[in-house]
Amino acid sequence: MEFGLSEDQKLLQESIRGTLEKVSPLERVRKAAEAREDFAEDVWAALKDLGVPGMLVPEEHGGMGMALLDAALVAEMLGRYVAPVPFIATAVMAPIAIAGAGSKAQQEAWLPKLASGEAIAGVAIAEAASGAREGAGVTASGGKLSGKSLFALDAAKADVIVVADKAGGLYLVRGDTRGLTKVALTSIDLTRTLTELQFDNVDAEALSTGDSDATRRRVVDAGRVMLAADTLGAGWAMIDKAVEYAGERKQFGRVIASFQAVKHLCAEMAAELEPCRSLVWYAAHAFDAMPEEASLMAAHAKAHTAETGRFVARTATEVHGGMGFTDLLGLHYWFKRIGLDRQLLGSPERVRHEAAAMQGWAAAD
Amino acid sequence: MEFGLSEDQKLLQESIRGTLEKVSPLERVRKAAEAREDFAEDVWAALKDLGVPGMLVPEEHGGMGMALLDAALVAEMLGRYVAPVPFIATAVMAPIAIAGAGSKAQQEAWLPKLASGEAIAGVAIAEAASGAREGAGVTASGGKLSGKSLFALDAAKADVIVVADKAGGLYLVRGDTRGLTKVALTSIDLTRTLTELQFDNVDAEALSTGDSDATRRRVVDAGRVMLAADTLGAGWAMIDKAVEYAGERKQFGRVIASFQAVKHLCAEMAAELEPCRSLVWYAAHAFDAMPEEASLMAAHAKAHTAETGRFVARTATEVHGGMGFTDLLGLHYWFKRIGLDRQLLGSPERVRHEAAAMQGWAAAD
Amino acid sequence: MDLAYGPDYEAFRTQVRDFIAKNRDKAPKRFGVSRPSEESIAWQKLLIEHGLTARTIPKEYGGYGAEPDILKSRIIAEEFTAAKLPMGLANQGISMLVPTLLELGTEEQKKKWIEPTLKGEVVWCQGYSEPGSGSDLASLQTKAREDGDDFIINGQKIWTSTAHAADMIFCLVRTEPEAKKHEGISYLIFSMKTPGIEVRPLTTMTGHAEFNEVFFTDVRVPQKDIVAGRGQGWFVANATLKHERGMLGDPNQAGTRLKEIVDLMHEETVDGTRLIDHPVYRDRLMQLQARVFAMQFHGLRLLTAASKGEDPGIARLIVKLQGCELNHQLAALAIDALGEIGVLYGDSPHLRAHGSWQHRYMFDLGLIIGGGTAQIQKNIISERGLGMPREPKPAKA
Amino acid sequence: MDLAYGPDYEAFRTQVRDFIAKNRDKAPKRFGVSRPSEESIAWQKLLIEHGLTARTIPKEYGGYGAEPDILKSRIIAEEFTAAKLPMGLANQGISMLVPTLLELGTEEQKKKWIEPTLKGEVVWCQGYSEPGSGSDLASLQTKAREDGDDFIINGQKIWTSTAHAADMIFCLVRTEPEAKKHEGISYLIFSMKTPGIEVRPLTTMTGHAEFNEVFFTDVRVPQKDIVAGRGQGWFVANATLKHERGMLGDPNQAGTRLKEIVDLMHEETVDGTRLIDHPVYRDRLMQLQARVFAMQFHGLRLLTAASKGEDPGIARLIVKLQGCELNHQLAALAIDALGEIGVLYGDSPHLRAHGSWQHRYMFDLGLIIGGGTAQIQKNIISERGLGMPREPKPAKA
Repeated sequence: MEFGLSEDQKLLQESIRGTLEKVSPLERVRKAAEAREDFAEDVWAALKDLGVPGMLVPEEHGGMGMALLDAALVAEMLGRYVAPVPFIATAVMAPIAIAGAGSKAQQEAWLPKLASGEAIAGVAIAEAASGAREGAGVTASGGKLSGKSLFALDAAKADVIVVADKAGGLYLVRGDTRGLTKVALTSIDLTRTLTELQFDNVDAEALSTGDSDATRRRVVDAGRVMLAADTLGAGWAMIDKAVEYAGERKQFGRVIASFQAVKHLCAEMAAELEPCRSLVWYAAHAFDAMPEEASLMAAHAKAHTAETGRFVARTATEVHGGMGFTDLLGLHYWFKRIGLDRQLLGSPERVRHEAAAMQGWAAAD
Repeated sequence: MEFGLSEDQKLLQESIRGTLEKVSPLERVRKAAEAREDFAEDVWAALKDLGVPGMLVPEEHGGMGMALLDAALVAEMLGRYVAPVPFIATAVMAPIAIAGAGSKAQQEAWLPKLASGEAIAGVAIAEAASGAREGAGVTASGGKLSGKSLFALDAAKADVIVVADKAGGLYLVRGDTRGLTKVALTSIDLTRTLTELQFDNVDAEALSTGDSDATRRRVVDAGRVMLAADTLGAGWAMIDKAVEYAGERKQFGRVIASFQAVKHLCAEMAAELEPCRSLVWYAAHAFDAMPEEASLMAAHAKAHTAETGRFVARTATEVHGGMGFTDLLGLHYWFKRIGLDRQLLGSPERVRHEAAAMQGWAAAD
Repeated sequence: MDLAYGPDYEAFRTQVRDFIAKNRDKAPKRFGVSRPSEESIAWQKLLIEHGLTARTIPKEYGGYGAEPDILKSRIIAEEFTAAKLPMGLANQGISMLVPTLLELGTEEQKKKWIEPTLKGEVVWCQGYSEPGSGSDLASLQTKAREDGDDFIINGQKIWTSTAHAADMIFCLVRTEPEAKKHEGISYLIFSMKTPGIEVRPLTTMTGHAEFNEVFFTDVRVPQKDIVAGRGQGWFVANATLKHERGMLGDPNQAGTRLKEIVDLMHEETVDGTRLIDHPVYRDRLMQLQARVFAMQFHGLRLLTAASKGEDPGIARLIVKLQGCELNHQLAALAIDALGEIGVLYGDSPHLRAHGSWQHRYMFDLGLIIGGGTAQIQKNIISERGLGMPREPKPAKA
Repeated sequence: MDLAYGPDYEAFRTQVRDFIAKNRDKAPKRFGVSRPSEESIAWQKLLIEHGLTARTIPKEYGGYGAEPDILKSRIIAEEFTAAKLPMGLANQGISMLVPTLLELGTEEQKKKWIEPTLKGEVVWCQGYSEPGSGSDLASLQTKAREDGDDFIINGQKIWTSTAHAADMIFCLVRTEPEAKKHEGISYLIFSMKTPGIEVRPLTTMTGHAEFNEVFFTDVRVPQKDIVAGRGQGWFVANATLKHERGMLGDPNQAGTRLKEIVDLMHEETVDGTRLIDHPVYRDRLMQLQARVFAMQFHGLRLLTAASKGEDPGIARLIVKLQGCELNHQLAALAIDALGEIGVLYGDSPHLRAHGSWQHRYMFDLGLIIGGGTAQIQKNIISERGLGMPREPKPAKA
């Protein structure tokens, strides 16, 4: 029995941390955000060097065949450094979709390119994961897609996009296909892109090998675990920054870290957030090794970390006082990252309802 | 425009406070609780001298014809002193029921006796106000009642009991009628009695003059406002006790009231509870003067004060440290009073749902 | 308890309505971002003449000269809000400097500054907080060194809204470096055109520059432009801060927000189901509605106390803490119920209410921090409201 | 990450199961309220012989003498829980005094006390807290004055569970009145039969006397019965408190409670609707389920760290705060969902689970306060976990 990270996993996380510390400092993030870069090519290039895009791609397709827990450790670091990179769809959700339900040809066409970082993949699955807003939804008919999907992930520059239709199917669409219109959406979080995809009779290939329902479920589960890990990393970054700032800032002749009210706010943040780490680890491990628990644990990890993340984001900002509210320290990049994580792939309220339904305690929507 | 108490109201509240300070100190409450007195006859006698039982009885029936806001001020003080008296049903809910839907004969039979304090009245309306547990409910047929009602208020020694049946009607039943069985229930709060009433073909008189639906609604509304006021009083007593205790208790060479963590707990309690006072006042005044707002405001006062009361009860106990957890200071009498208030006449969750339904935002149950 | 205003006040209300009916076409369409527009200045003049703003300020200083009557002020506010008309100007000069001068200024200062300020001709900014002096404002370090009849000012202020457009500043500076920290401060007024002043916009987490930083380098200001004497600045500023804190946490704003959320939850759907039909969001809405009512009625209670000249005690001290938090929680509900749409911002397609829910959610957090952080508010509530002791001073290390 | 125990441990699990299958009829039916029953003592003996309790305590002191292996301890606990069999005795003598003597006692003390304590023949109580010394335990005032080879003890202890039934007490007393407060305390063990000791039951808000007060009047105790030397009591007590705090906030208890609530919400109805079908209660249930899972997995993480001898840092420090609060919130949900039935208590008709939800709701509040209040826990988390400074000492007034 060992509930913890292996030495390899610790090394992996440290190497990601070390790289991001160098290539994704706040100034780099700020530049990406202010220039509205779709993502930071140089940061992504550094992660490519570490093999990040291919982590989850099976070895036979040129990837590293690693586990979702490994990806969660990377996601935590990306949250910690608010890294502006297309990780969640390109390196996690799309490879799982293609490896899970793609034909041999589809796998051979895309997985090696994703593994090498040569291609970027988007995922348009918000309607299935979060519920449809504004009547969005994609309909497939005769190998063509019509309709629209909102809030697609990593889709702005994607070479290929995994699209979920209303009937529960998954499809591959090339980023440059005729009839596909991409509309950039702007969220509070300028470190990641969201895109609206409009489909006007667009050519698509079904991902229909094996159990595509189960694959869709796994794509969503994996995405949720990544968002939880992202919030975990971003939240701990905010706690560390709050503790550090409080140790420097003086008011009334003493560092504010010596005021009991400030100390207790920091203690509450840590006490609330640290158990989320175990929940994220477990959810990722369940995805890898205990499929019957995977969806429930992904849902709980997503919802609970989102709630905790909101508390941490707000409280760490308060500990920073006025400085936390300004752009000067850039603390808001973490605040907004956590804010976006919360709403993607299912709000906490929705995801908890799903968790109840999975256990037979509520009717499925 | 004047949103506040008149001089008469302030005097009323002070006179109740002064009396209770004398006749209902903690030792008296403790004695009533430990001996399982149905209520403290001597405390009730002192309140009779002040006319409390007849406050809401119309003047033509020997009462004082006062407003629900006046009764709320009394209820607040009863909560403040955790007074073991049959106020809510005898002095508030039953007179409203009889004056609102009783025939002339029924009014003449009971209101003067209630006003003088000669009679005690109970109310059995839990199934209508809180929902039925264990399939409870009373059925009326040919002037006879059958079935059971749980959690009747002030019913243990009642001369007359107002009973709500499943069909929405109200009935008067004498306390000594054949076929009526009273079973004492024990709650955490030993300052008030709860009774299960079992009806085996029991003689009853319908209260059916005027709009009995509206009367039943008003009986519940009034009861809810009283419970909110009770919690307001009990909550402020707990805050005052916490502040006082913290000012005396020394640890680490200083009174604990000088620790920021303790101060902030006290500040949070006060900041949360004090706005409840205005909500209770408004709800009572709406009952008196703005009938179209009365039910909504009673619901909000009940639910919000219950939630705030729980926070205060728990936090004030924490501020008292181990002493708050013992029986020595008797602080738990207030904790438990607030705990019972929360669940009577509709839990916060249920009452909020009703409040939504009243505004057309939810289906009525 | 009487929620009606009575015949005298209703007569006054009728007057206000008549004014509105007659003059509503004169109301400004363009207000000016940092400085009032010409239209706004004309409107302000009209309102003063009719006693609808600057109502209790003496005529000799450019006001209307009425007796204070808080209920009349409220009636004016209610009617203008109902008619969706702009009220009189409400900038820091009018809300903070004018009351300060009325209370503590010399006759010359009053004569010189109040009227043009009321008229919108002179725009002020406030120089209180410094980067190192927020909660502990009295530790401020901006120095005013004597030089003949002048002071030479060096230092930096922060959180200075409208500084870029202001004519004048009312500013706390340290004139007595040897005195105890609360006793060495003076309240000085001077022109923002004085050489040596640099204004830099201060962008916040909302992405907007709602504030500025102001830098002073050898700024020469006449000593005579102190209000209330040397070393009295802390006392003057506290008189003024009262006015500011009273404005934060206004429950009527929460009431307006709640209505907007109710509408939003009726209009917006997810998977075709209206948000109001989601029991969990609806339950949160009901919890917040109770809080909004409680704070609104609490506001009526404070209004009544104020109109009778009574001290409402702790009831007043909790408004900023509870009101700002309630507004923040309302914004949070709107964002949550909107799902991904709730996090859209800026110029995004599908934005609701111009992204204002996110803006408010963040700006409210700024208000929770600013004007006395939640922690400072809790200190105040426990000390002044509940009579708990101040924290002991630390021993010198 | 490997949630399986592996073949060696599974072999051990099989042994435990075999023991249970063979011996389950020997398990005590009656445990004894304050002192172990005869049956319990016999069961304890059997468990020790098979290495199922007192497992790592050396043979010469009456234990089983195995190497520490936290996973084996967990397997034992899992199997006994699954079989609904009582584990070995777990009283304050075994959980707190025995580890203390093993670490710090003299050979004579170990020989004399450990074995009879393990066997349940000697029952201990703990004399730490005093009415005036709770969070600030080191300020304790119970005095031990030297008199020849003895101490004469005067003072009062509180929160002394099982004092009325105990044979012996391990007790903190002030032996060096001139020393600094942390340095004047000694850890003394003596008989509860010594003349001058009075035990009074201490009733709590639950209505039960779960604790006692103990009064000492000229109680004469040999000086030699100090553990670890004069003035070392604070150090000894902290070694022991670690053991106590580790026990509070156990997430497996929360897991059991959650299951009970899930059952309750499926069985109970209001107006004929099951509680699980009420979306607002159900949403609270799901929030708490996530927290229970998080704390259970957090427990696995700590277990793994302990089995490797690693320091889990802040992860360990939060368990008491979060675990006790979680248990309290679980009880609150059960009470709320049960409505009026949830507030029934004592011997009432219609009581559910013998009133235990209310009892737990209140007793949990006691646990939040006891064993280091939530405020003390937050001090510890911020100082030891996050490296924030201690509060400065107050200046002498």
